[in-house]
Amino acid sequence: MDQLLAYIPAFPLLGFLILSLFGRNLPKQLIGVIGAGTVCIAALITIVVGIAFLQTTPEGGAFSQLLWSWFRVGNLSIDISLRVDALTLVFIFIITFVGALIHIYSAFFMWHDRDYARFFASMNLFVCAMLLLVMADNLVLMYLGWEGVGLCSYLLIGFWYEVPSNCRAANKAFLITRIGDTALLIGLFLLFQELGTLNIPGILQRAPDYFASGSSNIELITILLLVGGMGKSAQMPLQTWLPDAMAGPSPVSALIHAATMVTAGVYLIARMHVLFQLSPVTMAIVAIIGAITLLVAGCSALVQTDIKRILAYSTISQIGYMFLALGIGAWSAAIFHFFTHAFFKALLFLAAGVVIEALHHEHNIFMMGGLRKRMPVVFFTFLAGAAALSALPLVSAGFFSKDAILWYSWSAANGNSFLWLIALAGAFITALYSTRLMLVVFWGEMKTPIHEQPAQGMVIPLIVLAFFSVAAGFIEWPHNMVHLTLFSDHVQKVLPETVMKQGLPSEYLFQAIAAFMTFAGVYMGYMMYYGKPGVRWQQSPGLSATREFLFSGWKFDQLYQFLFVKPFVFITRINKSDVIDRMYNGIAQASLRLNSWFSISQNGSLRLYIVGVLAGILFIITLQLLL
Amino acid sequence: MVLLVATVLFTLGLIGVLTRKNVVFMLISVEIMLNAAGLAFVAAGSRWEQPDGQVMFLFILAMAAAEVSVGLALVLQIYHQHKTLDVENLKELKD
Amino acid sequence: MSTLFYISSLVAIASTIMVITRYHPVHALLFLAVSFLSVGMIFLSLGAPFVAALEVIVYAGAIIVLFIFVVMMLNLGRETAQQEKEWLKPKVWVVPSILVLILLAEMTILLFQGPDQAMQVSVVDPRKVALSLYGEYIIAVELTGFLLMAGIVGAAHIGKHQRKELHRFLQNGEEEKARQLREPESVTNEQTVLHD
Amino acid sequence: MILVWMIGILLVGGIACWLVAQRNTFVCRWIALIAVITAFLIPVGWYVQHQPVIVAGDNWLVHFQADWIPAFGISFHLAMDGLSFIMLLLTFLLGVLAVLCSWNEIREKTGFYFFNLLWTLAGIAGVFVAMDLFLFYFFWEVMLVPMYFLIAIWGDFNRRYAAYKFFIFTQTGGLLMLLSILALYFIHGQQSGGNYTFDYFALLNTTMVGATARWIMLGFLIAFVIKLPMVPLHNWLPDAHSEAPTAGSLILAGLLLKTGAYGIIRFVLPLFPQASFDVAWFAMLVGVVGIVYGALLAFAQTDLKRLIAYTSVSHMGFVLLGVFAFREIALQGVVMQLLTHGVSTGALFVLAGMLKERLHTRDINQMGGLWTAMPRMGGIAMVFVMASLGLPFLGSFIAEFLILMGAFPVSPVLTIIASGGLVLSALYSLRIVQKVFLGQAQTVGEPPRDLSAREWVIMASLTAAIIFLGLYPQPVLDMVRNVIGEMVVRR
Repeated sequence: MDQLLAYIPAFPLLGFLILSLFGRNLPKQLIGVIGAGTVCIAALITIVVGIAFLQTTPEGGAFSQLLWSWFRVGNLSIDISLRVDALTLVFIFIITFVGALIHIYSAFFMWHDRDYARFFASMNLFVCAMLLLVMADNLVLMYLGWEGVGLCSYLLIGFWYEVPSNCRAANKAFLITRIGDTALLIGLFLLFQELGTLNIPGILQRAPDYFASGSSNIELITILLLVGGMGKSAQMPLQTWLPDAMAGPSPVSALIHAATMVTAGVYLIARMHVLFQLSPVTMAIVAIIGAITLLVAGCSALVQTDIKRILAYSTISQIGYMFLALGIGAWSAAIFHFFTHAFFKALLFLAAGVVIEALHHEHNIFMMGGLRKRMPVVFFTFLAGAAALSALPLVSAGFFSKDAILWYSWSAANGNSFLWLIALAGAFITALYSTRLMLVVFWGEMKTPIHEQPAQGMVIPLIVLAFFSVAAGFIEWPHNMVHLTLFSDHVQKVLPETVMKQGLPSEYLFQAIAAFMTFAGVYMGYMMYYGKPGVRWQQSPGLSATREFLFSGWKFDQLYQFLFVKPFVFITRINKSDVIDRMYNGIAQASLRLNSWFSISQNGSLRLYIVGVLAGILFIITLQLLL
Repeated sequence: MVLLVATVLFTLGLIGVLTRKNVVFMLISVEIMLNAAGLAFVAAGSRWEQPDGQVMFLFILAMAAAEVSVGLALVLQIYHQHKTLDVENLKELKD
Repeated sequence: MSTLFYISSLVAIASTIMVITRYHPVHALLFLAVSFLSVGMIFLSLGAPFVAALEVIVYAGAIIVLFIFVVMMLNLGRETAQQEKEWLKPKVWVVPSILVLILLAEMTILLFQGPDQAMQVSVVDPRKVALSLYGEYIIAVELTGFLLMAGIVGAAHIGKHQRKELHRFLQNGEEEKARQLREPESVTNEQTVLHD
Repeated sequence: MILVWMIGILLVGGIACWLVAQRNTFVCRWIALIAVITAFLIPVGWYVQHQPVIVAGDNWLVHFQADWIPAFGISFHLAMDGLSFIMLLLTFLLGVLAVLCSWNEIREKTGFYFFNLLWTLAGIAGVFVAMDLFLFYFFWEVMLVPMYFLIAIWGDFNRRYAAYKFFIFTQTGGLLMLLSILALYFIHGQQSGGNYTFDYFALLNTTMVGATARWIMLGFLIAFVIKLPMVPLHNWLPDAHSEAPTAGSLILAGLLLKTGAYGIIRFVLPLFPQASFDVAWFAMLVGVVGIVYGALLAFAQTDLKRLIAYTSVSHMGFVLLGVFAFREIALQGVVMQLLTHGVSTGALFVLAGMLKERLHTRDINQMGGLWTAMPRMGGIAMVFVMASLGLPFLGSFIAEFLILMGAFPVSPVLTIIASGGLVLSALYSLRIVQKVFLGQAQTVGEPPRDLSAREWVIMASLTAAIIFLGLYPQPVLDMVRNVIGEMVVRR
C-alpha cells in the first residue's frame, strides 16, 4: 500500500505534463478526458488507500513512501517522501474527490474557452501541488506544495489574462500569500536551528521534550507558522486577496479558493498541533484572529452584490470558524468543518458558475432573480449548499460541524463566552446573507433572460456535492444526540482530543440558542428581501456610508494601498535611475570638466610649453636655493 | 669656471629658443644648448680624469645629429605645407 | 687654467650672443660655426683632443652644413631677415630673457656654493675613451646606433616631398580649411613665377 | 591535460572562426559551435569515466603543471576540483547556448564576433581552473577584453558608454587585485626565504599579520565584488547587460558574475581566513542591502534587460550573504546559486533577446498580451520568472533556501531581511510576466512568431537544467562537498 502513495500526485502531474507539452495539438475531447481523468484516477487510488487505512491502521499510524533523497547538506537532510496519516487522508480525500467532481464539471464548463488545455494543465498541476502539500513528510516538501498551489492559484486567477484587472488580482493574491510564505520560511529556519530537523514526525516527536511550554522561541516559531497560514487561508489582516481572486473561472474558485488551497493554513496548524499546544499565546492569537475574521468577513458578505464575492467573503468567514476552532484546541471540529465546508462551498461556487454562465456572465445578484422555476436543479442544489452554509439544524452538514465549533468555543478549556458570542453573531450573519443570496437570486422576477441551460455533465457533480452537503454531517453527531463520532475517532488518531472545562451547562441549551440564531437570521433575511429586494434597506442614507464601508471589505485595500503600495511605488519611482549611478557619473563629469580646463593649456604653442618647462626648472632650483 | 661657461652658453641657447619665432633659429638654439651640456660633461670628465664625460659627449653628439636631421626634415615639411616657419602660426594641436 | 681657455670662452660666449641676435639665418649660422670652433678650443684646453676633433668635424662640419642646406632649400634670405626683424620686438623677448637670466643667476649661485677648487686639467686620451665606450657602454653605443638609424629613416621619411595629408582625427572640418589654405598658395606660386 | 585541451580548443577555434569568416560565415558559425560543444563534451566525458572516483577521492581531481616563466616563479598550473568542475560545466553549457543564440543575431563581422565569444569563454574557463595567481590574472584579463569588444561593437544603441563603464569598473578591480597578488607574492617570498612563487598552493601557507592581511584581502575582495557585483559597485552591470548583444548578456549574467563569487570562494576565504572573517558581518550586511536595493530598482525599471540586470544584483546579494556566513549549508547554497542563477537569469536574457528580435524594443510598456501570440515562449518565461522568485522545484529555491538556512544561525536579523527580499523578488518577477505576456494584446502589425526550433532547443535545455537542479541537486552538492568542507574546517 505504501508504494501506491506516489501515484496519487503522479497522475495529476502526468496530466499536467501531457497537457502543457502537447495540449495545443490535442483534440478538446481528449484534453477533457486527460484533465479530468487523471484526477479521477487519483481519487480512486485515494479511496483504495483510504479503505486500506481504515481497515488496518498501518504501523506508526501512517503509510509512508520515500521517493528519492532531495538534498543532503551537513546535518540538513531533506527527502522527497510522502506520508499519509489520518489527517492527511481527510485532506487528500477532499482534494481528489471534490477535485475530480470539479474537473468533470469544468470539462463542460470551460468547453468554449480557447485555452482549454492550459486550464486543465494548471488545474492538474494544482491538484498535484496540493496533494504534495498535504502528503509531504517534511516541511520543505510541504513548502514546495505550498508555493506550487500559490503558483497555480496565480495562473488560474489570471486565466483570462487579457483583462488587466484579472492580472492585478492574480498578482495581489500571489504577493499577499507570498508575505505569509516568507514568514513560514523564516519559521522553518528557526525550527531547524532549534530542533535540527524538518521532518514532520521528527519535529512532533522532539518538540515536547525540547521546548518548554510557552517559551519565547516556540511562541515565535508558531507565530511565524501562523502568519504563513494566515496568508494562504486569507485570515485577517492578510485576507484582502481572496475576494479579488474571484476573477478566475468559477471552477477555480470552487476548487482553489473554497475547498482546498485556502484551507492549507488550517492543515498547517493542525499538522503542527504539537508546537501550537506548547505555545498558549499563539493559540489565543489563532482563536482571536479566527473570531475577528469571521465577523469582519461576514459583515462584508452582507452587502456585496457580486455573487462570487459574497461567496468569497463567506469563505473567509468560514475559515475564520476553522481558525477559531483550532485556537481553542477543538482540532477535530476544525477539520470536520473543513470537511463539510469543502463540499458545500464547492457546490455553491459551481452552482453560482452555472447561474453566471446562464445569464451571460452576469455577476450582480440584483440583476438576477426568479431562477427558481427556470433552473430547478440548480435551485435545489444551491438551496442545499446555502442551508449547509447557514447551518440549518439537522438537515445540513454545516450544522453538525459549526455546532461543534460553537459548543467548543464555550466549553473547551481555552474557550470563553466572548469567543462564543462572536461565533454566535457570525452564525446569525451567515444565515442572514445566505438567505439574502437565495431570495435575491432565485425568487422575485427575472431581470436577465436565461441564455443556456447547464449541460448534464455539470449537473451531476452538483447533485453529488449537494448530497454530500446534506449527508456528510451524519458521520459525526453531537455527543448529546446520537453517539456516532466516526470522524473525530478517525482524526484523533493524529490530533489530540479537545480539553473541556468542568461544570458546563447542558449542550442542548447551546444547540437551541445556535438554532434560534440561525432561524432568526433566516427570518430577518426573509423580512428584508422577500418580495421587494431590499429597496428600503439599501437606500437608507444613514446606512449607505456603513454599507459602502463594508462593501469595500472594511477599507483594508485602501489602507494597504496607503500604507504600503503607495510608499513602495514612490520609493522605486524616485530611485528609478539609481542614485549610486549618479555618483559615478559625477566622477566622470568631474574628470571631463578637469579635462576641459587642462586642455586650455594644451594649445600647441611651442613657446608657451618651453616657458612652462623653464618655470618648472626655476621653481625647482629656487626651492633648492631656499631650502 | 668651465661650468660657468657651459651655463652661460646654455642660457643663451635657452633665450634663443624662447625668443625666436623662426623654427630654424629655434633649432640652432637647441644645438647651442646641447653643445653646452656636452661641454659640461667633458669638463666633469676632465675634472675626475675619467673617460665617461667624453663618452657622454659622444652620445650627445650622436643624438644631436639625429635630432637635427629629423628636425630639419620636419622644418622642410612644415614649410611645404604651411608656407611659414612662424611657430605662432603652427598651433595645430589647438582644438 | 690656461689663457687659451679664457680666450676661447670669451669668443664662444660672444659668438653665441651674436647667433641668437642675428636676423639673417646665414649670418647666424656663420657665428654658430665660430661658436662651435671655440668650444672645440675649450675642449682642447680641457685635455680632450679627440672630442675637440669631433666637435669640429660633426658640429662645425656636418650639422652646420645641414642647416645651410635647409636654409638654401627654403630660400631663406633677406625676406626672412625682414620678418625676423618685425617679429623680434622687445615685448616679445624681454620677459623670457629676464626669466632665463634669473635662471643663469641661480645656477651660477649654485655653482659657486660648492667647495671652490682650482680646476686641474689632465689629459684623458682617446684610448681610454675608446676602451670605455666599447667596454661598459657597449649597450648605449648600440642604442645610439638605433637612434641614428631611426633618425636617418625618420628624416628620409618625413623629408619626402609629399602631398599634405591630415591625420584622420583632424579630417572632419579640416577639409574646408585645407582648401582655403591651398588657394592663396597657388596665387603666390604665380607671383613667384612672374617675379622670376 | 584535459584542462589544457578545453581551453586550447576554444582559443584555436576562435582564431579559426576569425580566419574562416573572411570566406564563409556559415562555416565559421559551425566551427564555433563545434568547438564549444567539444569543450563541453570533454568534462562530461571525463565525468562519466571517473564518476566513482570523484566522490571518494581527494579534492583535486585533475592537475596540470608546466613551467611558464620560472625566473619569476610563474607556472602554467591548472587544476580542477569539484567546484571548478561545476563551474566549467556551466561555462560550456552556456557557451553552447551563447553560440546558438547568436546564430542569426550577428550579421556584421561575424568572424571577429565568434573569436571574441570563444576567447571570453576560454578566459572564463581558465579563471575557473588557474591555480597560479599570475595565470589567474592573465585569464581574468583574457575574459575581460573580448567582452569589452562584444559590448562595444555588437551592442545596442548606447553601447560605447556601457562598454567603457564595464571596462573601467572591472579593470579598476583587476588592477587592485594585481597589486594584492604582487604583495602576496613578495610577502610569501620573503617568508619562505627567497622562494618567490605565484603558485596557489604555496601561497596558501603564507602567514600574515592582521593589518597586512586585511589590506591584501581587500584588494582581492574588491576585484571580486565588483564582478559579483556588490551594491555600491554594481553600476556597470545594468548598462553592460542591457546594451550587450544577447549572447553577451547571457555570458555576462551567467558566467562573468560567477567568476567574482568563485574568486571569493577560491581565493579570499582560503588565503585570508581571519581577515575575511573580520569583514564578514559587513559583507553580509552589504549583501542584504544588495538584495533589497537590487529588488527595488528592478521593480522600477521599464527596460526589460535592465530589469533583469537588477534582479542579478539582487540575487548576487544572496551569494555575498551566503559566502560570509561561513557555514557549510550556506556555502553549498552559494554554489547552487551560482549554477541556478547562471541558468535562470541567462534564460531570461535570452528571452529578452528573442523578444527584442521580434518587437525591436526592450521597453516593457510597449509589450503586453504576448501570450496569445507566443504561448510557448510565455510558458517558458513563466518557468524562469518563477525560478527568479525562488519557487520550489526549480533550482533557485534550493540555492536560496540553503543560503538563508545557513546564514540564519549566524545572523537572524539579516537573514530575515534577506527573506523579505523574496517578497520583493515576487514583485518584480510578476511584473515581468504581467507587463510582457499578460494583458491586452497589442494589435500593431502581425503577431510575432512563437519559438523556432533553434530557440526551442536553447530554452528546453535551460528549462531541463533548472528543473533538474531543483528536483535532484544532490550530484552538485556531492561534487563540492569536500571543497566546501575543507574551507569550513580551515576557518
